[in-house]
Amino acid sequence: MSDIKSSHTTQPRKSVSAKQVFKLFMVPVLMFGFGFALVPLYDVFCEITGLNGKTGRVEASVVNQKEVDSSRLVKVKFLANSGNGLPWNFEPVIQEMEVHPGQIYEAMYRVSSKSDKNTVGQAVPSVSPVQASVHFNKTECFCFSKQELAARETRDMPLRFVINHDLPKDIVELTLSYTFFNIEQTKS
Amino acid sequence: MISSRLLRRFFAPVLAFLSFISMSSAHADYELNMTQGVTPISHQIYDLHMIVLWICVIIGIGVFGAMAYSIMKHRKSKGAVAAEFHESTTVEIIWTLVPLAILIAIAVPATATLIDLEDTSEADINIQVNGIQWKWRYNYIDEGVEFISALAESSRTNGQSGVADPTGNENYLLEVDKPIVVPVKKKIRFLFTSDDVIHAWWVPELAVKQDAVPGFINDSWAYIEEPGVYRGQCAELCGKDHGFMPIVVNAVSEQEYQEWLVAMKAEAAAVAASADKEFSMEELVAKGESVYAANCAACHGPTGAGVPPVFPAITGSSVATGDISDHIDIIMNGKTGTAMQAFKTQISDVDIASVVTFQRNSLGNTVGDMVQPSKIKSLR
Amino acid sequence: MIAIEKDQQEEVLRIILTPNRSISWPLLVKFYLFTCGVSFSIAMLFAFLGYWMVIPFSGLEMMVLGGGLYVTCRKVYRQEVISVDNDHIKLEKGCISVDESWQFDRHWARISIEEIKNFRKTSSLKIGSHGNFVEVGSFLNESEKETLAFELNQSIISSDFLRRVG
Amino acid sequence: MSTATTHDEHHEHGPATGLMRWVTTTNHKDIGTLYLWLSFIMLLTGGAMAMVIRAELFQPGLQLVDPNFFNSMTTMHGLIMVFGAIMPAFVGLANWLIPMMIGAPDMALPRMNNWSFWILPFAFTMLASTLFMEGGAPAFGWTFYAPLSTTFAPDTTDFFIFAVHLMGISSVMGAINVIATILNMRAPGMTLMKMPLFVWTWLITAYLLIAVMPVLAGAVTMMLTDRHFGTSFFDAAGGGDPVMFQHIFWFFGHPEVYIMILPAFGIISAIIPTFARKPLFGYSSMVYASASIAILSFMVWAHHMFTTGMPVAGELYFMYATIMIAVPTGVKIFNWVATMWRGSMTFETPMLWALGFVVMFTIGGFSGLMLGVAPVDTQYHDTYFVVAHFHYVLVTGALYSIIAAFYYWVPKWTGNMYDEKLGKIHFWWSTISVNVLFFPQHFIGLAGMPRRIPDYALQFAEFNMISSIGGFAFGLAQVFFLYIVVKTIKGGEKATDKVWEGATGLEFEELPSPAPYHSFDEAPAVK
Repeated sequence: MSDIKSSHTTQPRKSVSAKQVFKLFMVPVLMFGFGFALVPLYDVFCEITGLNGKTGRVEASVVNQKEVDSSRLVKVKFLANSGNGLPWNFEPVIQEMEVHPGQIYEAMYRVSSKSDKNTVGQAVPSVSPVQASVHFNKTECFCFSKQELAARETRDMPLRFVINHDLPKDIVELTLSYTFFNIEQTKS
Repeated sequence: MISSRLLRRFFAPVLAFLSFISMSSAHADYELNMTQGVTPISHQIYDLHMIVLWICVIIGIGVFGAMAYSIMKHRKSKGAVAAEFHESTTVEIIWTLVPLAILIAIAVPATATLIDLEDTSEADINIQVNGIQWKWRYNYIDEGVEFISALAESSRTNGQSGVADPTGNENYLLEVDKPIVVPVKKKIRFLFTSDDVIHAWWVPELAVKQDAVPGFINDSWAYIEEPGVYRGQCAELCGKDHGFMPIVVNAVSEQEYQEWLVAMKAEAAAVAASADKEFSMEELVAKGESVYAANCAACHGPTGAGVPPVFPAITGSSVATGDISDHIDIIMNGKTGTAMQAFKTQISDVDIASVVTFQRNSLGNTVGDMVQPSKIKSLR
Repeated sequence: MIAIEKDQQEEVLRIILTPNRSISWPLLVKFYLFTCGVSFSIAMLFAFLGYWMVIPFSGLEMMVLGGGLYVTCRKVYRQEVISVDNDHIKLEKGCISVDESWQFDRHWARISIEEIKNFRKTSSLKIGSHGNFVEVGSFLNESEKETLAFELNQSIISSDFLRRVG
Repeated sequence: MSTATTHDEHHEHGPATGLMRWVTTTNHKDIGTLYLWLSFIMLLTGGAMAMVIRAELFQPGLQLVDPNFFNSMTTMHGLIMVFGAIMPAFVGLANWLIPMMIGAPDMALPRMNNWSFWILPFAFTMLASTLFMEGGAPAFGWTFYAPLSTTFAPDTTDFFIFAVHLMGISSVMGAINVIATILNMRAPGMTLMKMPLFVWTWLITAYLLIAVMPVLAGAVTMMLTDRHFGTSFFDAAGGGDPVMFQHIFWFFGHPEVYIMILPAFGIISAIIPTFARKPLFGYSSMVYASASIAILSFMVWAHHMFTTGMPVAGELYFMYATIMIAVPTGVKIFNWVATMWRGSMTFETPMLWALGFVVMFTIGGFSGLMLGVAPVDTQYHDTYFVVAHFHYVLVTGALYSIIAAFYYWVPKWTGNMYDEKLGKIHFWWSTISVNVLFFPQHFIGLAGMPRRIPDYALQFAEFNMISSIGGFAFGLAQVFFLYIVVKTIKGGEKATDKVWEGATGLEFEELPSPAPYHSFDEAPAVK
């Protein structure tokens, strides 16, 4: 590479302009800033897509009852767990149901506090098999907000749900499990 | 498929020699290969394992053979002169495509097995398995039978520290106090979740290994073909006593299974009934001592000294010497975010009452009050 | 690399010396933007799953990467320009702008090449006059230095310099 | 025409003297040396922890340590070996070799190079100090799965998080330096496709590091906020997902394991042609194979998580993608064998280590393929079979390549030949003991012994004892290695400039032995 290059062009230094460098610097700055803008966005996104194996929430009015697939029945089992630190008894009133995809059903869970004080819990749902979770939607659920129980209160909590008619055909049985966590204690 | 016998025959002299020189005190019942198991899935997995293993062995013989040949023949000391070639598109394409074809050949049976493995539908029996640091809670959902299964004391010569001599203990670390009993030739569906950290329920003969994740449920299934006792262990690091939470599955005939269910229900009723009895302080403290040793000593220490700050001391603790209802609450419901579990799902009313009384009146504490099992029962 | 420009209006010969640039600035910009794209896509993937804390780190990292590439690129974009006209030889060194400059009388100017006692027997080329010498093209390799010395000798000594320009 | 002037001074200055030389140095060779020594110290530290583990597992029963300390040992052993021994060793080799191989005067960003090294001793001091703190060192495994590492972890976890951050910063700075050097500072004529494979694989490695390190930094930061600031990224109670922690961790972790093996491929691709006296077979396919391994490494992370309850479709995808990696990896192995084929081989110590690498890394690759088959992974996962697999890949793979690199380049670094006889003893001692150490672990794993347990059932006793014996022997062999290293630095037969008869590359052809403190102030011309 020792050959001489004769050229009549202007000097090559002009290719590095301060403006371009500044623009390039803004790319990571924007990336950095965007991270903070995402905080409110991400909750919404997860809610819509039902990612993380969590079940979705829909408005009752949105559910189109005409799409009921009465040709098949799906068995739904209900499970209940209460996590550490919550003096609650928590159980499904009905152990299992057979449902048509597309139709809205109501199930009932019963929770009773054994504490002498007010206690607050948050239920977290989970569906097995995982691939069914995006097809499992609730129009009304005690898991949408935290539940506060007075001392020794027993409460029946309804759950209205619909399994989308597009549930894959090979899923004939699914299990819905709720775990109640003591969120007051966790955050203290 | 070639059994492990061949491998064993090959290694036996080596092993015998090594055992001899090492003067091993433990006795030999070693395995060299994966278990074939007792379920259709475990057989499929075993076959797949052997197929892939043999493919690897054959490829290995080819590669290492070529290498060995070239090391023997193409060495400078034998007068080998280096060739000049350094590429060949044909050869390179061949050794890209041939492995690709082999991999596809592996993927086909693997896909079939995986789909079978994940098909948990239409089970005859549903058992919920909860991992707890460091035991398992089983709940026969359809039967209402629920119990805790933990490492049996007999299986743990000294589980905490100091010198342990497991010699002669045939099921060292693999025996539980209450095994789960299941019928053979039924599709059993296991539903896994956890109360605290992630555990994994693994029984090799059943080819079931599934994580138990807090807040989530996973499932798996088994169809056991032969009656027998099948042992397994927790397979996901879950804290201090991860190595001490075995699993025992007792597969029996349908009839024996039904008898077992009846017995379990009767036992549960008897335990519940005992809660109504009145106990004296001495009775509770005496009983509490053994409950403490079985459930609390692992963390809080046999003398109540604990391992602060992770495991607080019982001796002089503000809980054990403070308000008794708070004390009961913490034992029954645990403490979120710590290793302190909710014992109401693990031990009976009598046990809770006695251990609370024990902790308040022993281990250096002298509060002087006590609690009756009937009070605990009312808190459930 | 040595580039020679002839400016006929001003009757100046310009020799531009640059170190070897193994990647050009536009290519480097493309590489950087691509890397930002990769890093950002990964961060976005997790952000959409709710784990947005990856983004600030990938942003910070890309800032450092950009800074690092910019600094190194400046190093290889340094230049030395030797302008020779009828009376003077001007030497300018710098990166984007001129940082240092020297001027010598053409008729008194000399160049010197001396061998450096090191393992590769490299040499150092200097230009100057009256005992005031400045090294030029320290980043050039041996054959380039020879060419440069030849060119400079031609420019300085040859009296038909202007004809050469023409 | 030329006039003599005052003598030039700047090409010849050597290193400053004293301790401050090492603290303030910006010379790539000094920093390379520092990295290599740090990694050797860490290898012995992590190795000592492995000895504790193997001693406890020598017999069934709990003899020496309590289970919590045992877990701390496995955790610290993993972290120290990955972040303290293997990675810094490769960065050290990169520092020493890349400028010499591409004809650059130094690394592109010398001052940053100094910082990226000096962060590490602080990071590891902090990590190791947790062993002496109240509550004990982190005991949740080097994979630190939530919630064991968040809600249920000791307070020392915060130190661990900070240490991981520092290691990440150091790695990123090192990677940026490598990228800037390779892109900008190649000598004239050193086109990309003429670069030695070590440089290529490091370029790809550095790119991987840059891509995944923010993920690790994000993961540990989210752990920190979960622990102290009330967020619930990984806490199911607040709507988080513990399994997502594993996804995030392995999205970092899987490329990380390739970060630890790609430079090894580069080293082996340098050594085998030298001692076979024949050019590397399929140079360009080696480059493409490395690149495709790197790309695939981003798409297979969840094969570490087949038992976490993924959807079947996910499991199938990750299984297919994982076993596909066998293709480019196979190409590499075949190319090395083809390089040896019809060569004129001699078997000096570096070649022995390289051959050991090829054989045993291939064994590790086979068990990797087996682990990739999802349904069978049900039985392998979290057993000693996995332990055997990744130790074959990382010890007889990555570590072997580093030792091979030491023997291969140390005459160039110090000007002294190592003692050939001792080198060969070191090789055979290590290779026999490492197989006694790890091969039986395949059997224990298949027989059903879970990993990370301090005590085990009796049917695993024989193989554990054999494995422990192998472990002690292998550990001792590395202390012997320390002796060889010191002996070589202190003196020995002088190496020729070319060192090896078949050696190629700028560092052997253009530089004397030992390589001067400033090698290529002026770029060499590459033909």
